[in-house]
Amino acid sequence: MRSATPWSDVITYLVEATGETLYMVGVSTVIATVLGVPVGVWLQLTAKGGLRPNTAVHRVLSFVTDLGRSMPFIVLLVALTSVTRLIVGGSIGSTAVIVPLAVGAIPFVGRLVQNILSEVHVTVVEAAITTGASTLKIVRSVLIRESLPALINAIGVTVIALIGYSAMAGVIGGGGLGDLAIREGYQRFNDRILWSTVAWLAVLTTVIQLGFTRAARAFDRRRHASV
Amino acid sequence: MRSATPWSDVITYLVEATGETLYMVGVSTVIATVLGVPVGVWLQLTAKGGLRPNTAVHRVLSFVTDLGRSMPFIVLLVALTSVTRLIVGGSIGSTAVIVPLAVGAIPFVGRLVQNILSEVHVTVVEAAITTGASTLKIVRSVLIRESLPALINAIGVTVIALIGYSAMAGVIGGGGLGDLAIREGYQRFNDRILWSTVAWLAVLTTVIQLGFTRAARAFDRRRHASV
Amino acid sequence: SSGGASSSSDTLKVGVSPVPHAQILKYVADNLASSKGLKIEVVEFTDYVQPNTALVDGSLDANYFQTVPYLETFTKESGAKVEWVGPVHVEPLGLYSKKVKKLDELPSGAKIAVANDATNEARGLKLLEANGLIKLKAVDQPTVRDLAENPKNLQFVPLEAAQLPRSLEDTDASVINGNYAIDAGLKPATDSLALEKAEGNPNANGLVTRTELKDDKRVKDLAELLASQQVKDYIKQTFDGSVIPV
Amino acid sequence: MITVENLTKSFQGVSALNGVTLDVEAGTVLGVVGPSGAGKSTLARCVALLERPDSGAIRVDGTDITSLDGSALRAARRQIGVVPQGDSLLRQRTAAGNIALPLESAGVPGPQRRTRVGELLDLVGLTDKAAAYPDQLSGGQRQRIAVARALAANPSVLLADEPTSALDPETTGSVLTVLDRARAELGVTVLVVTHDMNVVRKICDDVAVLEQGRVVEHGKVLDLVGNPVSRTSSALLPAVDLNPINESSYDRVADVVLVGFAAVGALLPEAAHRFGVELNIVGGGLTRLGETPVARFRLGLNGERSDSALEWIGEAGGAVQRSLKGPQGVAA
Amino acid sequence: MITVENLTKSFQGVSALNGVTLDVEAGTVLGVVGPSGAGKSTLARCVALLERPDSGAIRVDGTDITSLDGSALRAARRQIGVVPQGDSLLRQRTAAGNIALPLESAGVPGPQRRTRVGELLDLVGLTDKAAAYPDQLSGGQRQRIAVARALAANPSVLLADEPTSALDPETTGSVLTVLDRARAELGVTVLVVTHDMNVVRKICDDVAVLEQGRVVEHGKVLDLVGNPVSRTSSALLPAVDLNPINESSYDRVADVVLVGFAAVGALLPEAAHRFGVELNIVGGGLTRLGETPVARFRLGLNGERSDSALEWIGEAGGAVQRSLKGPQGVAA
Ligand SMILES: Nc1ncnc2c1ncn2[C@@H]1O[C@H](COP(=O)(O)OP(=O)(O)OP(=O)(O)O)[C@@H](O)[C@H]1O
Ligand SMILES: Nc1ncnc2c1ncn2[C@@H]1O[C@H](COP(=O)(O)OP(=O)(O)OP(=O)(O)O)[C@@H](O)[C@H]1O
Ligand SMILES: [Mg+2]
Ligand SMILES: [Mg+2]
Repeated sequence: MRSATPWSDVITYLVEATGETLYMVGVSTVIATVLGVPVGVWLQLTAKGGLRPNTAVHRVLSFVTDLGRSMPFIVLLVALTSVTRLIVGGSIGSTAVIVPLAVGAIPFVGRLVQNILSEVHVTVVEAAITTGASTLKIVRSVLIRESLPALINAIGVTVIALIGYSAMAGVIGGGGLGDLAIREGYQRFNDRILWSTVAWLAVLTTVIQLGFTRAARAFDRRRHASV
Repeated sequence: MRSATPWSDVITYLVEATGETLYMVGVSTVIATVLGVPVGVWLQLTAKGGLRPNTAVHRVLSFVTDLGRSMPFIVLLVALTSVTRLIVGGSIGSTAVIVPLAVGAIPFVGRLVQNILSEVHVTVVEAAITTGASTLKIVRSVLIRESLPALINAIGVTVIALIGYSAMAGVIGGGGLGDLAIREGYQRFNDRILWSTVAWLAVLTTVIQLGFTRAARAFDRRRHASV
Repeated sequence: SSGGASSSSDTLKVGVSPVPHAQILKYVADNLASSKGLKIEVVEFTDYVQPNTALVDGSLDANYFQTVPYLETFTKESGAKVEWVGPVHVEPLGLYSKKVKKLDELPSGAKIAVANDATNEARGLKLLEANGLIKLKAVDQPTVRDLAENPKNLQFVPLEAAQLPRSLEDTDASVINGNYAIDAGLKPATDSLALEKAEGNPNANGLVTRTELKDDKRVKDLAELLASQQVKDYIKQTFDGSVIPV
Repeated sequence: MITVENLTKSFQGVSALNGVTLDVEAGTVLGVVGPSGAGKSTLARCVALLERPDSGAIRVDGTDITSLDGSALRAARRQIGVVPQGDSLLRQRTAAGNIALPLESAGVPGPQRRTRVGELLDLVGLTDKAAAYPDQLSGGQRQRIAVARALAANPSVLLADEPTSALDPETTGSVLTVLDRARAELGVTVLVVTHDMNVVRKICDDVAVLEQGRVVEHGKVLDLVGNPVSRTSSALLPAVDLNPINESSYDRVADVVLVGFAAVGALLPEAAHRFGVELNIVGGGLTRLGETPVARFRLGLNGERSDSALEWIGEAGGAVQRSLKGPQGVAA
Repeated sequence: MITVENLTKSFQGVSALNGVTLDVEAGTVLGVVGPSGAGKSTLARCVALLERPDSGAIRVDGTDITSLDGSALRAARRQIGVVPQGDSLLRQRTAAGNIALPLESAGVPGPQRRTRVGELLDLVGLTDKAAAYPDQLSGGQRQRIAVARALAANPSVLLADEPTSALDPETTGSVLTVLDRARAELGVTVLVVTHDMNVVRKICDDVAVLEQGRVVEHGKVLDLVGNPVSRTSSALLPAVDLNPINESSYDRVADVVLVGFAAVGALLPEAAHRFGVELNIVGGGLTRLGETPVARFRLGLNGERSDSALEWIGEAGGAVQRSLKGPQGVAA
């Protein structure tokens, strides 16, 4: 067996890959949130039982988001090559990965958001309606604000799903922790890199999840019950 | 360039791949639901503000699920090889794919379920508590039943995420639509297969999503507001 | 296809990469196998590790996707009892570009894409070394981290092999596998700036089996069929120079 | 101001409103009462445009509001303050934030908004709870915040569905004062659904009794109360038959309803004096409707001219009913 | 049955209960009244074990329930029916399903459960709404389901927080009858938080007045009512000062409280007769506490022996207060 990679190198790899992962996942999460929340809002507004039910619009929107959600990453990558090139000026590297990652995450966030918004209590929504609030106002002050803890949790789920998903960044040279685990660890039978990357990933995601849990709780003004 | 694959072949491929996808995704969804819902319940019970807060247990459980959620598919696959072999008697093919797919989906479902359960209205939970119901009874009759529409929607999100995820089944020869798109379409520059698979995937997921939306609505007894 | 161990029942389960191995093996399975009373089940993998681990755990009886150097790495790492049966074909790597017409036109600091899987990355770098662009450290399977000399200060971008032709617009040049090049409409013979030699190429892909099955009649029959003239002709006709029979 | 014509509404077979016709004059308070499930909330929700009626018209200030949409609808809504039945506060906003909601909808700028919210908190006696979230408030405190919210943007119409149901009598009194002042000083037209007869007594000009989706009684409170057989009078006036009396000690026993200062204060002594009869109050009592004192007494009379005395009371403006003993009484 | 000792509870600086001591004898009904925010719900929630007190003890049937946990706690809970303040029905279960919940918790088998649910639906008059979901019920209907649910598993203690707040007087009456029968026939001990004085009048044996987290009055309703300066009597008895009277027409003016058939029926005529005074009721009225008639009258007396008459009334069991005119009255 080949001698194991020195720990100092492992750490260098991890540091570099962590930077790439945080960059790719961070930026694509921000984009997915900024664009996915409106998609979710729109889905919910037009849904049956929504504030402005519109079956036709809802169907089309649903179709597009479902399409996006079920697309394998590589297919998104291929389908989006020219878009990516237009936006980031190239189709390879960490920055280029962000485009398909974000595009894949937008409909995912959208559907999660819709599901959450559909749970906002009807009496509260009606109370806001009777104040003569515009739909936008109701969306912002009631639907979103009332479910903010749940929305924050949903973004947390998205971030962590994206961390897993970004492992595929290697396809176009994006790097990151997942790719490090696969390419340097798994494909090259380098157990030390594989398992230290995995362990580090676990620590990283636990910390991230904790952050989201805390944030969700910080925005929650409700009472909770215990036995 | 090579002449395009005849449509009759494309259809044959699609039919076969659809069967594989439905098989892999179906079985792993069932497993992920059956095991993920209890994980989510346990997460929520032990959480701060949960019915039986227990920081230590919650931390450990969180760590394990976060680990599972952020793991790249290949890493799961490798880590689970012996488990897979034990369960399904081999480590390749559609059946073997189910194990890592399900294992990856369990913590995902778990966290979604936790987030949903944490939104159940405190007054309702308290009302059940005062009846002297056991925790299990409260979980079943209140937490789960009251949020059933949201839970059904979450399983819908999971199914469709798994459809996308199962594209990686090709790593161990699992087949399916995503793999067809990648292997026959993308890797072989066969645009006809690539895009007809993609189109079919979109149709399939839209139908599936519609099914889940309908089911969620069928289990929902609440009034909804519109402007 | 589905899992489950195969013993020495009569069907031979062979793991392959989709291109071109699956195609070649399917040709054998559909057209030649019956002549020897052989039944072959083709299992495709998009990954290069699983076909070996599946072979080791008995899910497969043989595989056909790798080169001798790759197999050696695998056996060294895992200690698994698997053996090389014989070579079938070579997929010559080539260096392609949409920006320059000749190798020496590559500018200083040029961006070069190579495959990101261990085997193809090493082969790609060796191709560049053979053409005098870089010098590599003396390691088994060099990676972009193992440059001894890089006079042109080339920037390397490791990408998935299938993605290489698609990224040509974003690189100054890319090292591309023959099959992917052809599928993307490139002609290895004329379009490449540099091409791997077929003869004496250590990177021939061949049949591998577990040691215990080395003398199994079915494996021997398959090896014979793969080495037959029909297969050689088929490869030549079908792959147009991107895959060369050994 | 509010006109409801022939309104019907049913929910999957359950007929909640069954041809309801009502009107509320500008600046008056209509109390809608009736048993649980009568359709009171459905009526209020229809007028608040939260429920689309199956048929019938709803006019507010002359406009058929069921035909509005878009910004016209929103503008109309801003003129209508609503206190929904039950809990309706945003749980993620403070008490102050909840009250501010209609002001935000109306585009009132920040500083003005804060001033107005402060006023309203003061009005409902919850200045010290400004920063509390709904889950930190008591039931009655939440209800008062909902009332303050409905009044925040100075609506010209107020629909209040049981706005004092979670309040003790004293706090109810102060909330009613708030509503009454809104009507008196700002001319707000109020439709209040209530099951609390004190609410009707204290602030309602008119009352409508709903039963099984139909209006079974509708009119001025003072008019209805003077009619001893109306449901309103039996609900609003003191009960007379709490004490079993010994009827044999009287020549005549009768119930009388007296409305207004003059009648309540002077009619009975005057009758006793004029006809030389002994006139005992053996049951019933006094109450007040708005500012008007109203009494219902059970009288025991002794004396030869007892019947004449009763007749005279009827003629002088009292409503005499059910002469329990002796010839049937006359209702004036 | 329920003993609360020195209970305190505060929420981030807000002191909701401030040393509350109370007890409810087995088979009696205690009414807890007080202004909005007084701590009534917090008290009920503490006894229901939904809120953990900061200090103090709560004993139910001798057991300190705050020390229980696990299955002992659940068993204790099953003995305590709770009607929470506000909406608390499972929205995804029918009315019948909601009522069945405590029966399921207690492990009552299916057929028996269905029978019992049917009984309870009947009891609260909602048999036709068995299959309706909470969002299809009116506010009062939902509240009645909550009451039925609390009674379903035949608890020995019932904690009801404003159980009739969404109900009209008639429906309130029928729900109170249900509670009263539970007490009378099954010996259930009831703690009812209410702001509706009719609830206290009709079913409470005892009453506790809470203000700012403290018990300011606690005792038997009939005792407290006989004390004209108690808050209970001023809240429960008819108001006397509704009608501005002309004091100059009387020699003496005084308020009297009379409790019981004998007193209410005979005391005043007897006094008039005995002392030869003219005795006019100029305000107040009759009411009933449980089955007992109670009156508060404002009397205008004319005659030389007016003071003696009042004194005699006091001695004979009436409570005479505030002789508005003439020497200070005596409270008996
Ligand atoms: N969870 C909480 N956090 C902070 N303050 C609270 C909380 N619960 C109650 N309070 C405060 O404690 C006080 C008592 O509340 P409680 O609900 O017991 O009042 P109540 O007597 O039931 O009033 P109401 O008649 O209005 O229901 C109130 O001032 C309330 O604001
Ligand atoms: N969304 C609905 N679906 C089905 N039935 C409904 C719905 N809303 C109301 N109802 C029914 O319509 C009738 C009238 O309900 P409404 O809420 O108007 O009564 P209410 O007079 O306000 O009663 P309460 O005094 O109890 O609040 C009730 O029988 C109720 O069950
Ligand atoms: Mg109502
Ligand atoms: Mg309360």
